[in-house]
Amino acid sequence: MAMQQPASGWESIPALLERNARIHAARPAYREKEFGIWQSWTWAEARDEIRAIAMGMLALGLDRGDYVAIIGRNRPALYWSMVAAQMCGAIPVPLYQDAAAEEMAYVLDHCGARFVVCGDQEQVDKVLDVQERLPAITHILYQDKRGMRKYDHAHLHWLTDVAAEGRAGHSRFEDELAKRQGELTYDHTCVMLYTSGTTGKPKGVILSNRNIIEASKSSSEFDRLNEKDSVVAYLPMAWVGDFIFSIGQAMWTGFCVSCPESPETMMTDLREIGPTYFFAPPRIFETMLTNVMIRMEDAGKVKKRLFDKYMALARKVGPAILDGKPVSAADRLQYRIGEMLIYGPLKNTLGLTNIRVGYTAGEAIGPEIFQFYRSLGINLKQLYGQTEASVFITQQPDGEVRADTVGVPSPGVEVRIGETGEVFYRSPGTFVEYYKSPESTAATKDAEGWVATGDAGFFEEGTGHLRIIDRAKDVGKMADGSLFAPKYVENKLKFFPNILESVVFGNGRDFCAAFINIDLAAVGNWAERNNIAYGSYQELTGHARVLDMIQANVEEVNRSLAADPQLAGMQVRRFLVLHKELDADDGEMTRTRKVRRNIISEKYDDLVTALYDGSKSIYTETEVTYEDGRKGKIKATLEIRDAQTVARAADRKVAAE
Amino acid sequence: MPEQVFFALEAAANGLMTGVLYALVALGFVLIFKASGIFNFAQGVFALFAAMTLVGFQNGQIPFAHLINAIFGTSLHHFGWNMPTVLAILCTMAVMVLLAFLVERWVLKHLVNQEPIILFMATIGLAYFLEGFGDVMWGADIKKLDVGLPQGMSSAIDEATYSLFGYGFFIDRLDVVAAVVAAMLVVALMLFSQFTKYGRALRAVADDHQAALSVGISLRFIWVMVWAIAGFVALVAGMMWGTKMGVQFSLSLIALKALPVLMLGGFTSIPGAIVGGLIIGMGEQLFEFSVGPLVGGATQNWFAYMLALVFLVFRPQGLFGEKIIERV
Amino acid sequence: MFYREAGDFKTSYRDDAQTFPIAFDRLRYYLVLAVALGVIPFMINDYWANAVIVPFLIWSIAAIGLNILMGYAGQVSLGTGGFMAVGAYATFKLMTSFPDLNIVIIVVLSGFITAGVGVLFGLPSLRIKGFYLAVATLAAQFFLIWLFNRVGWFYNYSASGQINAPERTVLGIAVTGPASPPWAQYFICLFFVLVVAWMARNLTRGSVGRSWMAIRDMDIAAEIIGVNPLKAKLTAFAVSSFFIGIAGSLFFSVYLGAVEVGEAFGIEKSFIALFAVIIGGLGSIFGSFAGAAFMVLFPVLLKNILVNGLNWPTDLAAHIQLMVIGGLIIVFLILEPHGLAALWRVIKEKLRLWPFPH
Amino acid sequence: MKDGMDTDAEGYLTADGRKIGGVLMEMRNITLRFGGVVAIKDISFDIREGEIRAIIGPNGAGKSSMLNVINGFYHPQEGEVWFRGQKRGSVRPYDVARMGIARTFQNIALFKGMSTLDNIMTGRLTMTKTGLLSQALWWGKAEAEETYHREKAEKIIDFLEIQHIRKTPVGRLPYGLQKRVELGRALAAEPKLLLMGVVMDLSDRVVVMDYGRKIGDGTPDEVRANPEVINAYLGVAHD
Repeated sequence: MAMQQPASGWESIPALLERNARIHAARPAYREKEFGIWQSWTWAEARDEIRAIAMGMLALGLDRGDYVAIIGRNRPALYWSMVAAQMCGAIPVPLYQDAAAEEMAYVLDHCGARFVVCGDQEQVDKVLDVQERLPAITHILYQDKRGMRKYDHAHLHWLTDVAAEGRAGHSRFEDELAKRQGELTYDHTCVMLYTSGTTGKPKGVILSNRNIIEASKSSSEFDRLNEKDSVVAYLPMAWVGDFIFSIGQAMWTGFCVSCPESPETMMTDLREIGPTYFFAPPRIFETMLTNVMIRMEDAGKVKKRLFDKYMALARKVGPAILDGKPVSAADRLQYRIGEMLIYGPLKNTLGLTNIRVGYTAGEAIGPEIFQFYRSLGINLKQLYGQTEASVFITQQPDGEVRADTVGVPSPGVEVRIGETGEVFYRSPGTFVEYYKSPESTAATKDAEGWVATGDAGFFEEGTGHLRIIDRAKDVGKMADGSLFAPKYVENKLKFFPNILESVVFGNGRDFCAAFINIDLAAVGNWAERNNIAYGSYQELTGHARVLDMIQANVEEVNRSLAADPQLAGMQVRRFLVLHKELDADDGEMTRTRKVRRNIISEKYDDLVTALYDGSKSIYTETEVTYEDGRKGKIKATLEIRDAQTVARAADRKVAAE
Repeated sequence: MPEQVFFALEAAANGLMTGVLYALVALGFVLIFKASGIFNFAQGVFALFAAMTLVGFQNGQIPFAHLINAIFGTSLHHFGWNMPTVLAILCTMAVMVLLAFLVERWVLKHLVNQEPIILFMATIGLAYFLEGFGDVMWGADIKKLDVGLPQGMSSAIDEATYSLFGYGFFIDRLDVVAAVVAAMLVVALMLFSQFTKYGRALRAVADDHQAALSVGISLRFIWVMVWAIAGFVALVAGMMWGTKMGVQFSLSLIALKALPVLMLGGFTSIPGAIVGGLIIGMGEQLFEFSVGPLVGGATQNWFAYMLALVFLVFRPQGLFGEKIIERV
Repeated sequence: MFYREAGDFKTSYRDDAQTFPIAFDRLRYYLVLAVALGVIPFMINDYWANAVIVPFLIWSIAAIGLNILMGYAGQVSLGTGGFMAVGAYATFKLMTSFPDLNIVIIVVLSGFITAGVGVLFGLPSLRIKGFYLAVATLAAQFFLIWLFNRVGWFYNYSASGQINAPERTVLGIAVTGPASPPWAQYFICLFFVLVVAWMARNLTRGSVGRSWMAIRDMDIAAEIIGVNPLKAKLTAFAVSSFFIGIAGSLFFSVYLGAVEVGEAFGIEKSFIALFAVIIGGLGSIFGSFAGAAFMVLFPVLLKNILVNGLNWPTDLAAHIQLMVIGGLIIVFLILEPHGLAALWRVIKEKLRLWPFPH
Repeated sequence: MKDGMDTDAEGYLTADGRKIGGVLMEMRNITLRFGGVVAIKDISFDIREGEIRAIIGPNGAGKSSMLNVINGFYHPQEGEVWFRGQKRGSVRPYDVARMGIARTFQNIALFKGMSTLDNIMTGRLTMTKTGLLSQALWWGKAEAEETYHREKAEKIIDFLEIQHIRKTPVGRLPYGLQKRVELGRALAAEPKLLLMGVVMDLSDRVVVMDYGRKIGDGTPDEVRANPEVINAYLGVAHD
């Protein structure tokens, strides 16, 4: 692969910061809702803040090549700490803030972090809990002072103090800082991000300045992002997407990053800021849509009818209008009235009015959900990406947006499909290596730079769009040799608002069976409206009418699967509704909420057996971890239902003749 | 100067008689306030309305004649007969009970849990409404009311005092009758509240709404009852005042003077209403007698309010109220 | 029609605390201002000025004044008519004693004089609360009217007992007296309305307003957290009377021109202000305008329908008007005790959330 | 000190090592009567800087009355109140608030018609310096002062994590949040002494009252061991 030379001449994030502080000096760089208003920093101010922190870190003895862990919710000061670390020649390692102390300890130990920057007391406590085992940690910095007064401050520093120290000592550190900043090249590590990984321990993905800047540059150009755009940073800082959007693209284009006041006020804050560029995993869009529908349930008759009428119209012509396809003048006029009465205000209350480009990725999004936003005139698109690719592998260009594909290869990315159907890519964004794990690196990236995604997919004929079916390793064969792609079925199930998660089994078996997690918000609301009393989540999951409802969903999936001879074998013949929500704290899911299939099938071995031995019900005990870390057991007797399946189209034809 | 002293005494005696009438209106306020915590600003208009209705019945006026004439172009005014006074009083009483019922039904019921001040405002609205309603129903002209009460100077008092002091007191016989009637009413009401089931319930309601409910009497019934009684008191007051100065709008303003009476006497005290009425009636006569001529007269317009105001500053709980210990 | 608030965010406390924080509201406010300044002056004629617009403006000032006292500080007053009379007579005395003094200054001075009288009658409020205070304020009403009626000095010993406003000019244009053009009357009233509303808004959003509301909501707790009740109540009386005095001053000098105190400032005027505040909404400046508009427009409308439309006798129409207003007060208290302002707030909330119901 | 733990004028160290300073407030022989009823009978105790001091006792023991005496709402017939080394004369509650004594109430006493933010801002009313005219005209000084207090109030809102209810009228809030807002209002006054109408299990020293008398004073452990205190709570008959 040909190594791109830095097209811009800006070889690091700190270099881009310097550029922005010059050319966008007075434009807003960061905003954060704090103390009731949006505190704002221009690029010039942000540069000064970051330099102060960097010099403060130098004062604390931060060395080149040190790892600086960052843990906390999205806040400007934490983003600044990452860039400050880069300035000092150190490598920022953002961690998931909801990680349990144990998980965090592993990562901190693995990267050998010397500095840890924490958002608040909660994070500091977690680090202090495991610090004994981690001798590498020399300093813990924290941003939020609350509750920290009584702590021993020998190695604890308030970030504000650190910055003040840096400012005070600027004459001592300025030269050193300039020197270290000057040393940064395209090949220096920009950031290390841990992938949660569906199996095994997290791996540290090393992304160089080249990776991040090239990926940011081409993706920004792809969607014509510029300094007038604005984003709301609310996704985990440890996730590559947030790093690309809130640091990579922000630094490249100079747009403004706004941080919400707290997770509870996220939706209000989103509405206040009204971003122009927005990313959310399907889950968020789904929740948003569910909330819209739930709230509209309570609307008066007239309003509800108006809403339904115009939403139907939007479904019919909205996406076409968005894509600039021909639509009759009458419909266009109607749509415009709808925009005035419904779509406009609706988008506005959701805070999506100004969205120019919206993305969803990470998982398949329900076609209905996807179309809902598109029909409102929101330019929501899909992309396919990975940490190892610095996000972008494929993207949907404007005007070629569909729910069932993930688009065409992003600029500068080569994609090929392996013999097994696995997707491979190669790009300037392709990661350098897995930290301290040459075997994993070798297993993933070959000598020519091709990276295996682990996903199975194919290019659609005609359009050249990529379609992803499942994890490559999860794709298996059923007993009769037909294709088994569980994720595909699971996603179809999850598109029903009542179903939060599902796990489909069937590899090497005669038929497919499934675990289902209901969506408490949706089903609970439904129960309330239908006067169904329930005392607990568990009671709701066992309710006969809930099971009936889920069964109907399963059977609908079966019908759609039956339409395609390739997939008809994957119809779900038996299912049960789980008595507890699958939870990352119990190791059943990853922090990014991906199902850990193997762990689940081991842990619920008894249930899987029951699915296949024809029992009508099964008693089970499950260990759970509570929020405070205590463990407990819940007991339940689950009913197993048989769902109707449809004979394969081909068989049916035979039978009919 | 004994002459002046007698003048003053005469003024005081006349004031006392007026005071009895104030007390009569004030009684209506106290009843309603005790039972429902409502400060019924419309009590004065009640008296006016009762008097108008009474005259209307007596004279055989056609209700809403003006309105009917305006709508249908007719020129109705009287039925052409006169109703005997007693019957007219009974009919008026029935109207006042009906009014009490409607007030409860259309107003109070919907304002049960509101703050007292909101209820107070509502009674101001009620006063406005009733004033307009009375005018529409019976016409706004000044009417003469005669229910056969004795009027004019009481020669018996004149002679008696003359023989005693050598100075004959000029006292209206109507005032004497009013005083007697008021005294009887007060006694009757006290007996009612002490010795009847409903009276006891009424007192219980004043203390605690829940407790009253547990006695087995509906709160709504008590409210209707108490407003009806207040209507009856208003009728009596309206009769006295109406006889004295004709049935006209200013009647309701005079009735307003029951307010300072109450402030003096305390909102919850029946004896307070009586004593307060007497103090104010006498006080304003004496003040007008002594200071009035110096400042241009007509001090009755404000004296009662000023007296109450000054008095309250020094004793906010009124004459008979208990001292309030504020708690936090 | 519907609010569009996405992207409307505040980066300073100053922006956050402004009178109309939502851009859409701001726009509408400027629109109203533009109409008030740029359209109405050219369309106004004698009838509209006399029957609707000038009384509306003056009653708005009075309602704002009463609302400060009742809605914000929680002190009920039935003495508005009396305080308006103070403003009127102060203006009369100042106009006749200092013929060269500018009328604007006179109006303001009348406000100050009324504020002084208001403080005097507010003193008992420290000891008297609730409707006791309401009744106590009747003392002000009756005493003041009596005073202006009986003491010749106040009406310069005129034979009729009336007071008449001589002609005074602003920038060479008569704003009082029979020769003043309606648009000039309109402008002088509008000027005071804008200033009063602006000051009322400033006072109610700051610490003074908070001390009033604290006293209103829970006087004991207010005292314990450091509010001096006497000071809070007296400032409320002072500010309220200041505004009411201005209203009375304009009512006499600009609107009526000639005044017989019992007729012009009787207790029914106290009730008009009271009703305006209740119907408009306690504790809302917008409500004061809405209530004043209602109390001015409604009788005009009713009279137009009954007398001009149906040819009913005037006195009957007046009685029906009493009934309807009394009835409406009750209906408002039952259905929306917080008045038109609350109604508007609800509608606004709906519009902000549209299409969601909540 | 007559009873309780040995505390010298310079203060002492608490069990968890906090330094407690000198006497901040001292109640000397306080007696309070309502008519013939004696609510507080000859009680003396002190409160020190940095100290968490509790007054406990069964219902009707006179705790609330004592708090009301401290913040000047009730005026004791006998006894003296000393605050920061000075004898307090006859004062009104708002004078006491200005001296730096804030309070939360047993039954929440918030201003129901106002928002959370406004309620907390009322806590800073004692620090208002601009006058009526300045505020009416909203000239620089009034606005600057408002902004200054807003900043302080926002710090407290942030500290108490009640950002999401900043502009909600407090009447609509659930009990727990109202409690927090009330604490916020008290904290906003930056008090020297904070009186809280609720039991806190964090006390350094405890005064125990029963029937208006002081029956114990000392560390929580000492108080727990005091037989008279045990009697008061277990309801042994009084003589």
